[in-house]
Amino acid sequence: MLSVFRSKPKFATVRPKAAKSINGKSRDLSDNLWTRCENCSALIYNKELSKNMYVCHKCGFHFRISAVQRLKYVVDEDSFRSVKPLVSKNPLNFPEYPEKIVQCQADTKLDDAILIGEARINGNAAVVGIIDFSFIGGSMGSVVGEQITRGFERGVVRNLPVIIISGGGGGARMQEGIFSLMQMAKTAQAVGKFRQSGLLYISVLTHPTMGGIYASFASLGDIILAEPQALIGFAGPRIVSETTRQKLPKDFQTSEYALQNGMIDTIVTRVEMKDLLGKLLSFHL
Amino acid sequence: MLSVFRSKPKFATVRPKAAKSINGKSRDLSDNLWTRCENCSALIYNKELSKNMYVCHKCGFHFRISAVQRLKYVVDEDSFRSVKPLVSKNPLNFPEYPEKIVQCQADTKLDDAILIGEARINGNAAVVGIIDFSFIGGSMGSVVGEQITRGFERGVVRNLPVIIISGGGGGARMQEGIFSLMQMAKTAQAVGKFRQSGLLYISVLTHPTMGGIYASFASLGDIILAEPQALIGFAGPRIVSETTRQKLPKDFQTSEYALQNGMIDTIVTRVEMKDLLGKLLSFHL
Amino acid sequence: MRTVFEWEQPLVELEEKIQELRNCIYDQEVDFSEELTELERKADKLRKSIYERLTPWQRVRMARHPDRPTTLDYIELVFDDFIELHGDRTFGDDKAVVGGIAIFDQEPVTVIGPQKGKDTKENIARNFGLPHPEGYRKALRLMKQAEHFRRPIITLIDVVGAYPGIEAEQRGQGLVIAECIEQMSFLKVPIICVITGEGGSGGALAIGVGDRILMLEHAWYSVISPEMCANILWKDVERASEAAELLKLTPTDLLKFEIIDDIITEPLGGAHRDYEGIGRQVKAFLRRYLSEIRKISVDQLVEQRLKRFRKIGQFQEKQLVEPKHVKLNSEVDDESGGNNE
Amino acid sequence: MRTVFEWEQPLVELEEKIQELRNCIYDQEVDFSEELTELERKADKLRKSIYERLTPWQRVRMARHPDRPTTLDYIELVFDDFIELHGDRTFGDDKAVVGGIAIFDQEPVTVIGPQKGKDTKENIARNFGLPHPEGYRKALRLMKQAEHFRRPIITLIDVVGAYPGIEAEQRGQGLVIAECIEQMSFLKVPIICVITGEGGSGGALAIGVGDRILMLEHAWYSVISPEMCANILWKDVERASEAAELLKLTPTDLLKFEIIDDIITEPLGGAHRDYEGIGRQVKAFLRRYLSEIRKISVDQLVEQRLKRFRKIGQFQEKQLVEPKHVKLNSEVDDESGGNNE
Ligand SMILES: [Zn+2]
Ligand SMILES: [Zn+2]
Repeated sequence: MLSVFRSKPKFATVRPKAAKSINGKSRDLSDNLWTRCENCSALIYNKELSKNMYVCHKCGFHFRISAVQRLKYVVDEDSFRSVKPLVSKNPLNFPEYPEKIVQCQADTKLDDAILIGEARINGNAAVVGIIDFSFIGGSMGSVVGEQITRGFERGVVRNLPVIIISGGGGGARMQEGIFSLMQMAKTAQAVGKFRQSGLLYISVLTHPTMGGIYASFASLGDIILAEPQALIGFAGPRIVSETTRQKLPKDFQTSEYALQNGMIDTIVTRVEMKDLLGKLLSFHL
Repeated sequence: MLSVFRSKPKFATVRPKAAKSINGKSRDLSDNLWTRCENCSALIYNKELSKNMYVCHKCGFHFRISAVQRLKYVVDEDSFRSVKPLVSKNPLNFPEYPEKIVQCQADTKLDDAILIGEARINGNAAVVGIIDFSFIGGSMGSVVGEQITRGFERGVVRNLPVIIISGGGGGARMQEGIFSLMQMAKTAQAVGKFRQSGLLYISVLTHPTMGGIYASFASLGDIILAEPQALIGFAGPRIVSETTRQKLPKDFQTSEYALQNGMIDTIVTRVEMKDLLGKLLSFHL
Repeated sequence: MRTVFEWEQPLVELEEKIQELRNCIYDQEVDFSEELTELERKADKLRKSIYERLTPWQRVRMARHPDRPTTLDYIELVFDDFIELHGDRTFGDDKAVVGGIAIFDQEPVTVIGPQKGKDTKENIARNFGLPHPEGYRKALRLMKQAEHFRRPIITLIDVVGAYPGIEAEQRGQGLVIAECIEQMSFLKVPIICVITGEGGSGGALAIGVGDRILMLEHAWYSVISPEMCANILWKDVERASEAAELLKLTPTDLLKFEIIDDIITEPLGGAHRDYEGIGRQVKAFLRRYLSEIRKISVDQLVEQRLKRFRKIGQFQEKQLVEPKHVKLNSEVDDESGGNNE
Repeated sequence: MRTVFEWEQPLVELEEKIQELRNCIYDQEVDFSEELTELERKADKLRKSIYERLTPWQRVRMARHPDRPTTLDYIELVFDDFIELHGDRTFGDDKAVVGGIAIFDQEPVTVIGPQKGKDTKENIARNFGLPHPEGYRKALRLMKQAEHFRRPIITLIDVVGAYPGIEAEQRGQGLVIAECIEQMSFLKVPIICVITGEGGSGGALAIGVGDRILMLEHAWYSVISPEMCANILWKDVERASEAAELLKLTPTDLLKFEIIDDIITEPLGGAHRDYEGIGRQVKAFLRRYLSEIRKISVDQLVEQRLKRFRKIGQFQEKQLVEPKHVKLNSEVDDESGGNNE
């Protein structure tokens, strides 16, 4: 999935190492005291970086973080309760898919590309789901589709708003073929049924939200927020540039581009995200 | 109202004489055997022109015609029954307005800028309203607004589809000030209530449909048809060119431009209009 | 530099004289208090006589005063915790229209309005507060969002008109205004519209279909701007002042015509002279009317809203003499209603 | 020149031989009838053995045959009195999508589908059948129109995907596909989707949410095209054939997975060999399934439509061992449903 994204240093094609490193407990970085900003190349003291939610204090670059990490920045301490975990099968008997799943589970400590449950945000209860890019590019197979769907169903049953923080790459999980495609329909319908309840759904787009995830639940939020400089779109920039043989605009498919083109409600830094989410929830009691 | 339109010969700023001439019984043309096409300058034998519904057989230019004339081309013979006529008052005590009304009534033989009633089109019953440009530019004062509104109400009561053929100039009747503006709300709401009945509303745009008429009922059709080369838009081309100081595109605000920009369903010549309307009505029984 | 209208000149001179005198009191130790009282009494009288007798054209110019509070000013003055939401979800985010969720008296409401700039730079960014179709589509989106979440809607109207530009026409300016008008009419939430400055034609009406329509003292609302009216009538923009008279565009006229429901009086000399003052006024009026319509069921609100506009118009049934001039076949009875005045 | 695939070569040669022999019969007065019968028997056998054993990749290529009937061909073959309606009412009229009202068995229906060109010129005008957002918005508008007038909807799907262009992204390609999917799911009218050629990813699904989903014999439907899949897996587009195998994109696979409801068999050798024949087939299938779902109330239809997609997915509940690797505080019971296979 990764290959469809531009390999601009800014978005850092997050080398697996870097991605892992941010997940609190991996080894690579704990040995080092400093991290180099992928955007402005500033050297940042790791403690500072962590304190600033992995946002470069110099240029505002948002490092990619794991779902678990993000959870900490978004929900009230000790408020998160996970739903029942689900694990993937191999509906197409796609070669090496089970091995890939096992590897990703080991690497990310997640069952699949989503972390979802109930939590409170500045005291306001909500269903909160977070896609993790490090798990097969945050792509949507049956598990992600089912968990998202159950999340919205849970919202209806428990009369809770839903917040989904997306950051899945190409969106589709190729290895599940048509089953992956159908999760777009399933989740979009879940949003539709949820919508009938009159409850609030906030979609938060982080880098990168593309393909089938963007073309289903992620762009159906009552309110759509985005982190700065996230890649947001349907077709990956490489495909667009190969198909059209045109030079892409400088800010093509960034959050800022989406805002200007009327596709999102507003851009919020990671540091301000929790408060804005809390306020929006409190406006929709 | 006229002055807001470009004075390109193609759209002919229809000199009052020409406009009158087309109204079956006026003297000016009956003395002559030939008319010069305002677009291609071809000389057309009047009988031919009339037989071809005042469409130039050479270039397809649609001459402006009166509401009464148009009625003949659109509804089944002897099928039209007019609603009760209404006449204008002078709510703002606008100077010379009553005199203007009287003059227009004398010139057009209409009570105001609209002819409306029930008719059949290839056997299909409908409420049919036609705006006449020759009556103060086909502008919408209280009478036009009320008649349009009653037309939609009649459609609901009698379970009939509604067809409104617009061809009003600037749309607003300045002399009725705020009362004219409010007819936009009144007629748009009439469409909205009609819509709730699930009946069909076809809006037909003829040259020119602009301003308050275009920005209310005329653009709210379930299906929107237009005659070729009609001027369709909100702000008049002169105002647009004066405000923006830009050269206007060649086909700016034509039917063809509106079609290309997704604003209308299709373009139909005057000669084919009746059959298409009949077919559309028969599809919505 | 502060904009001073010609009719304010005597007042401004007097005010400057008073200020000078005041400075003297501090500078020298002479007692001018009696002269000062007299001058201030005079100034008060002058102020009243000037601002209470403004001509319609003067009122139009007041509504356009460069220091007049803009929509965002009112949002700051009247509401708490505004969260601006952007975009029409189809084409763009029109900066000439602002909208979002705010708190009014502890309750969330949706606030929307065209936004003029305060200086040239901002005016260019905001296209002088002239919306494109995407601005109206944003407004409509936010209004439907408000309906979905059962929030009242407050529109703040200050717009000369929808932008008459090539791209605006291309993207369906007329069509989108019509859609706004129709859909706003049926929204199942309370709607209050406040014309704070200019109420220019369809561009204003597009967000002007409400349950209560209020108007500031020095605002205008008309089917056409006085200049354009003068241009059409006499091919002479200079005669806008006469056109303003003819158009009956002042709050007083419009209240008499039952087009608006109430007039929000402004601080003497205009809203721009006292932001806090006009903020309190607008807040008080909103509070009163919002609590009034909150008591009405939404179905009834919509019904009343439709009735309100349904009855606007002045005409008379024609005497049924033989309509010999048009060869129509016959007349049928008209069962439908309508306000035959 | 007719496109001949490499695996059709032996058949084409045989067919040419038969034609030669036929010509001989007319030219000379020799009796070849026995040889001819034998050859035709052989050709029939060959045809069957070729077309019934197509590999997935061959099927993809069949679906892309330049002579394959397009959406407008099917509209002409299957329906009467088609009136094409244009435009999305916001931005443009996308020629890569056609739609309108037509008569099917004396009843009006709304028909919509992406439209490829028949030659280079038309392909350029129709952007090779690759829709922009305005194409999907037009489709959605016409679908909502159909719902308003209670007309069934028939979508004919033949699209490699939504167009991956700069302007398409700018105008919200992803967002509009999501909106189509969501809103189509809740339309209160019967919907039949027929995948006539290519069913490429979200671009196909956007108009593919129906009550009955049918697929032509030589059509494919997948989350990703075989080429792109091969490109991602092995960085080698040439291995598309292998990818096509892996993706399980044939009607037979999809019927087994319960993604589609039925397969419309094509004339031997493909739809492009017999327009009338495939027209009759499609018509017969549409008639059967339309009359079937017309009997169901629209509320039930929507409910069934939602259920149909709700249950798609293969996963298992995880054994509840202590989830020590993620420090989550605890687990709550999951009341919600779902198809745990
Ligand atoms: Zn940095
Ligand atoms: Zn001609």
